[in-house]
Amino acid sequence: MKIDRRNFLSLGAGATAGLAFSPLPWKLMDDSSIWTQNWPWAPVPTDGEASYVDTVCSLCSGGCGITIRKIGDRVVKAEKKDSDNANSGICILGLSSPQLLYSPSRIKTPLKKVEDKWVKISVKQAVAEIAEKLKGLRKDKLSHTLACISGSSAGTVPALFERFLTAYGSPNFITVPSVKDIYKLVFSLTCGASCIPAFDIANSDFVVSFGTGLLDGWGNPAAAFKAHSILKDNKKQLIQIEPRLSNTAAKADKWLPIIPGTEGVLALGMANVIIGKQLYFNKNVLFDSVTEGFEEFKALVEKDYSLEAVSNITGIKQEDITALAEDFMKAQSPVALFGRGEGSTPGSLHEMMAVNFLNALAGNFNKTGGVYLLSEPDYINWTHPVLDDAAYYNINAKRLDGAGEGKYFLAKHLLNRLPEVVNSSKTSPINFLFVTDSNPFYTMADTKLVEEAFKKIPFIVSFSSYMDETASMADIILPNHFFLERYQDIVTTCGLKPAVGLSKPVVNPIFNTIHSGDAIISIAKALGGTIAESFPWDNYETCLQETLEAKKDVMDKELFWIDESGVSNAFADSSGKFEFINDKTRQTKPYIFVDAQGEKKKYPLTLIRFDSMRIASGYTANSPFMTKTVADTVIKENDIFIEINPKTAAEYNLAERSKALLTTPKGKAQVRVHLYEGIMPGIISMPSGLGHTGYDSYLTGKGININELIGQIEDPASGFDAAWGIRAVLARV
Amino acid sequence: MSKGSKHKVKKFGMVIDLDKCTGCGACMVACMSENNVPFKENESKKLDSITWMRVYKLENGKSFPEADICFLPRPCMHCEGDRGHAPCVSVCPAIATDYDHNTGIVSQIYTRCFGCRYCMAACPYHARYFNWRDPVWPEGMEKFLNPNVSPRMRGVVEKCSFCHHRYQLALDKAYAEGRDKIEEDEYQTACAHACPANAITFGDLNNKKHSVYRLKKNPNTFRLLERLGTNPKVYYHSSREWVRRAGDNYLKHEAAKA
Amino acid sequence: MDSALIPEGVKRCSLGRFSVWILALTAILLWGVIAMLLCWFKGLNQTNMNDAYGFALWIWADLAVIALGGGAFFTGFLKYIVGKDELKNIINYAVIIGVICYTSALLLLAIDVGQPLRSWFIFWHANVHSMLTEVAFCLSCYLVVLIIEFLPLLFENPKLDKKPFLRHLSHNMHEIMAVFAATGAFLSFFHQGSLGGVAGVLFGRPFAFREGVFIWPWTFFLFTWSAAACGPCFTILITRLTEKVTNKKLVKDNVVDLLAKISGWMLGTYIIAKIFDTWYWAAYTLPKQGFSLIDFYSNNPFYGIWILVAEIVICGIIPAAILISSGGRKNKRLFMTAIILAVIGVCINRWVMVLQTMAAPVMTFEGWFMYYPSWQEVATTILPVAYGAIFISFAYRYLPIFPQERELNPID
Amino acid sequence: MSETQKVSASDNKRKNTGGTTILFFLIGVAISLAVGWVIFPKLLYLKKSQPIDFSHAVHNEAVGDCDSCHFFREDGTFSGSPTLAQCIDCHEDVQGDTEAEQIFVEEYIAQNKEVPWLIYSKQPDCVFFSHAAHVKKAEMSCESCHGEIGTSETLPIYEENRITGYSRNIWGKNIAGIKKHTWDRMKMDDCGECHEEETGDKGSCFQCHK
Repeated sequence: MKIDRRNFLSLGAGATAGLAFSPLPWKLMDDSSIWTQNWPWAPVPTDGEASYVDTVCSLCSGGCGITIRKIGDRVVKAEKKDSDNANSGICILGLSSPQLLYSPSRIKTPLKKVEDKWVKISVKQAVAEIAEKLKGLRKDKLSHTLACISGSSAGTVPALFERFLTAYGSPNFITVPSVKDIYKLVFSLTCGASCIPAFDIANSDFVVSFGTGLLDGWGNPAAAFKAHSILKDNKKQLIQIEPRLSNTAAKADKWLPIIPGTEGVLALGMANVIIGKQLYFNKNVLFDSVTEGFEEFKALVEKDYSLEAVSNITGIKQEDITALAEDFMKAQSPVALFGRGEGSTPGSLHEMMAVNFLNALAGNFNKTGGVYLLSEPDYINWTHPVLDDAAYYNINAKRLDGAGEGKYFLAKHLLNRLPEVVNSSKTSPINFLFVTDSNPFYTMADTKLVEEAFKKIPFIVSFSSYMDETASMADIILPNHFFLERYQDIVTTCGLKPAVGLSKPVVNPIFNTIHSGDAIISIAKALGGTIAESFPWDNYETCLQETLEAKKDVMDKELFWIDESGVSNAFADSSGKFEFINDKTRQTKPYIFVDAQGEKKKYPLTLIRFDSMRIASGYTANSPFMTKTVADTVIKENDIFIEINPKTAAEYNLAERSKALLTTPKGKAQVRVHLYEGIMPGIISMPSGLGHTGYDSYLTGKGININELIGQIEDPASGFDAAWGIRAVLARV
Repeated sequence: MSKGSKHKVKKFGMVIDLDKCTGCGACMVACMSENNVPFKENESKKLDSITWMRVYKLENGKSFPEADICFLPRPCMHCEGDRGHAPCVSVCPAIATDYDHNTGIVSQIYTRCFGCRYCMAACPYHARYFNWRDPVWPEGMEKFLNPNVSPRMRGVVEKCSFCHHRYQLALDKAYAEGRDKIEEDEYQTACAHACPANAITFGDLNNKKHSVYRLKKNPNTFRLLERLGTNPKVYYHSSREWVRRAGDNYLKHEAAKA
Repeated sequence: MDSALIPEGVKRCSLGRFSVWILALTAILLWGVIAMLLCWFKGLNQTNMNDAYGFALWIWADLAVIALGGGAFFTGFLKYIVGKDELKNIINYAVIIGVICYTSALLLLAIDVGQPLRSWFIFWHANVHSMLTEVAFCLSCYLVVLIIEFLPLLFENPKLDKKPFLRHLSHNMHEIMAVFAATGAFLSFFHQGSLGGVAGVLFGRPFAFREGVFIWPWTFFLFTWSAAACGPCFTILITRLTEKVTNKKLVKDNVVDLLAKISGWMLGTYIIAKIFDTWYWAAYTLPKQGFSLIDFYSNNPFYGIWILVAEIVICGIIPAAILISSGGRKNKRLFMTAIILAVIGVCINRWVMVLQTMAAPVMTFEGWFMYYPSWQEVATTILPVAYGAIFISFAYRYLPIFPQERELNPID
Repeated sequence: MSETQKVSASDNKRKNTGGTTILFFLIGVAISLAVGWVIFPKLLYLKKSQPIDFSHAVHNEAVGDCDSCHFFREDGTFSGSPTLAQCIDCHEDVQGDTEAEQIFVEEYIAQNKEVPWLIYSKQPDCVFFSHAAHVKKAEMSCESCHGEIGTSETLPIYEENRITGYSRNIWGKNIAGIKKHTWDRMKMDDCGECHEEETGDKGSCFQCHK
């Protein structure tokens, strides 16, 4: 039998036919499609038991009560805590916390900079090196050249840092300022006592907001949103006064565009209408028995703030001003809000005071729907730190930022003055800097100046959890745990009643990080002597436990401890009244409102910043999810857009998406143009919170940090940064 | 659903109050976090950016200072169409998406979908998204993935599921406790639960006790593109006439639906 | 060298020349294959499609080649069912073009789906409500029919014809070809129609949506009709092109004239139906949904009313008029213009039904979505052209496609 | 085919050819069938032994019920295979005298390492299977889906599909897909079949998919 080609063909045909009747092709076809269900390179989340842990979010100062959903030991979701508690809520940033916890930009272990490169070191080594350096400084009697920039002044962790500086012998504990500092000032000046305001928006029936970003991140955003929704449910009015149709303005019942920087003038103009028409009589409050300096105030507004003048300055029609003033006073429980945007810049003291006079005229203090004046929770009752001679001598040295003295007598901390102070000295007056819970190099205006100052400081220790801009300038990083990994007391003052929340560890620290509280205690102990003595606690947790005492049990259960006792100690000043004008305020040369920097001729436009819930602009930066929600008219690829009125754009021959060069007295940047009818002609706006150089590839290099373009303007009254924008010019590229 | 028991058909839906929506984007992130939605370094190409819940910014087209904007969150509308013939469901050649007559939820089964994208062509709301690439979670970030939602592979379509897995989990709990029914608050979508402004209300449109039943009857309530006959289950509420008009197409002389 | 394979009595170019030609085409083909592999291995991010353009160039190409391949079923229908026997002189070529078009369509679909390994789900987990299911089934079945129609021709290759089995098979197949032609016509009627249905049923897309009868929107019938009208034009176009390239007359004028005349009448009647459809859509369907016609032809950089005029007037009425009039058919230049316009017309129709449908905004707060294909999409779309040219080159060289070739080109 | 037969050369050739053609065809068929039905399944599945030879019978006797170890959590989800923490309750020290237990205590308990059990009935990630709906609501017994595993003395070999990575129990032990018991195969059609029988309806996609 000869085997030829034909036989082979036949064999093949048989094999083919046979295969069709075997499971092989069919099973392979099925299996190959099943293979595509679980490609080896696609992750399959591991399943496990679900558990829920309540904690307090500390990603912003809001301090919301949240619930973390866990599967096994993994955090999978952050949700709002289901509770009637006013403090429970969540915003876009809080929802991002699982992403931030597992973020690739987390610093995974203590780092030390050696020849411009990061070298991993142990916590022990880091603490030892820091202690060694600090010992040396102290030996040279330079303990006052240690400074600390802290994101907050409330709570035990900032208190520990401040205590450390005191025990070490430095007065230079500086916190990052915000509108809250101005709030405190406004009320301590006019009501006589240290108190913080709580605006009862939900119960008001007429809210006038002078540029306050009620729905753009101001205060505790979740609480503000809830309050706004209640306003809507009750069909109450919200009037928004600002040059840009912000999200808040869009939701308002009326948007009154105003020439930026003239908000205070408008408020005084309204006051003039109110006083002129004696509308305050309805309110039955303006008796001499409750106010001081009214006649002087009356004379002032009548003289300088006539309707016509105010209308000219603010760009708002006279009848609108009158109507607004009348409606405000007609309302049952009106309230005037102040502080621009999300309130990250303190702003002009006089502007805030001017607006607050409206609250005074409406007599809404400590009334439902008005402004509650509350005292800050006072629960940290530590014994005074032990000071040795060295410390005692230097602790009374002058503060570097000049706060509390001379023309800065009103302020406690003036971070904004630091760059200038450092840059103007031959050698840095700061030899050693702690940076905790903040990213000043990114968040401070006038980046160039700040950079120069930071570069000049010989040694910087960062306690950041992330490789942010300031951390990357540090010499040693002792990364803090993420808030889901640590205990911490969070003082929340944005709600109706001041509360202290307790952040609890939800998971064990996933990296080799150290709680900043523990870090500072360890450093103190390593320094020995009276400094160590001042820190009698074994670790941060015992410190917290001892500080909170019985409150901790409440907080463990309820998350928050609410200070029921300290409702108000306002009007505790000598007169016991609201003081329109008094000796202290006279010292601040009344009513100079801060204008934008730059020559109008050279820079015909005005650049303002806007805050957005979708872009975190503070110490915590955007999660990838948040950046994903940012519109393509804000960021496209890496280009940032500025908003401009189509009329103004036409003058500069700019179309939608055109590239343009934006120049301000402080810097230049290439931007793209987004035409927006919701912005006043002549004004351009840019979002804050972009243009990061630190963090990860999901954020780095996207857009421009507006702080590079805006300088700071020292408020003549308070010394705080009061810049709200800068003059600018655009050129088509 | 055992035989014989009187089974009342549910119709889950939403009422979104556009007067309250602040455009903050919390719903979008809550959704992405809940549903293992992938993300990449550049998400500014919005036509290649998976957002089951997308917040649109509507403009009234007027000049300064009469300009007005409104934010409109757009999940999947879970169209009922004509008796379950949603625009996307009837076109799918492989039954990778179906209309559940017991819940009114339009499903999307990633492992059945072979990526023809006909459903995307059919959906006028652009609620359906295609996985143009393999999803990648940077090292460590895969840890926050939710096991109740399966991550998608490249080449398939995905969309909002009204967080159906949350319904499944609520049912599981009810069964374990010897119950058949679940309460309104036991099943809430991630977006509705997260909305800080309480603008999103979710529930059974057929159930008189649920808030959505009452809210959808408000005269200022409308649905998107009703005139196409998609019969969506997401209702919107706005006190502004121009917003209501923007919800559908009208000829110039036509008045918008009251 | 390959003379044993070349049919008797015809002249073909040298193998060397043929090889160069094939190599050139293969280079283009390879370019397409590279793009295809990129799409398969890297995924569809290689394209410029996006979430607004789920359907784009490929789906257009699919619809277009199937419409153009419609010459096969309609010529078959005319020859075997209607009994226009002259058409036997062109039917072979029509079938070959059909095979090329349909295999190309399937190839493009295989690239277009996101999960090619699951594409069999369309058969296994078929959804009877989906027009695409109908397309898939009819298209695959019709491809089988086309291959069956093509096989006898293949077996007529001198080498294969020597095998008695194949010769007999070929002969017997010829005898029952009418059955296949009828089946093919039936299947084609449905899948051409369902392709029209693909767009027409999209009630969420007012630009594409059409009312209709029973489950079929008007586009169902319009697509079948237009394919029957323009498919033969494409067959004629390719025939004339082949004649140009080979520098030979291959089909007698009377054959082409007959087919063209029928096409002309088909096109004429189609365009009347299309005008009626457009009018009804603009006057009744659209206003009900809150749209007016001009909404779809304004506010965007590309789709103006010109495209409607181009499709209906320039590429519809004009070629129909030329092809219907015998004078028009006699004038060579006019005739070719008409044929080309008809082919362009059906391509425009398929383009707007796919691409303009995707481009036009439906929600009032969205704008037009514009799109241009990536090189990978273009390359994979050109791939079938190269493949078709290679296929035709081999078929022409080794198969007796044109029965009249010997008569028209006697070898001295 | 005898050579002595007087047949013309060409006839001979043709006959020979015809016969061998069929023969080769059949050989081809036979090879394919053998490969497809016998060799292919052997190659397709990777056989894996469980880390510990576990006896359900022994445990069942000791604890009495399936849900002592495979229980419902408070939220209604099903715990599946026990975790080490559960086992430790009884097995802190070696209790019996089996080698398997000794391995368990020494290699897992002592080192606090979870046992990497191979789950025969593990459904793909796209599947949401509700034990609560079946066991609590429909009051089905464990056996109705899992068979007699509860009384087994030893654990069967786990077979993993090399292509899909799934357990063989899902696609079915029988390569032809023939099944006698519910637990012989656990593909979607099997779910649908039972659902149709019990509820009159295969159910919607999302009933079992996630």
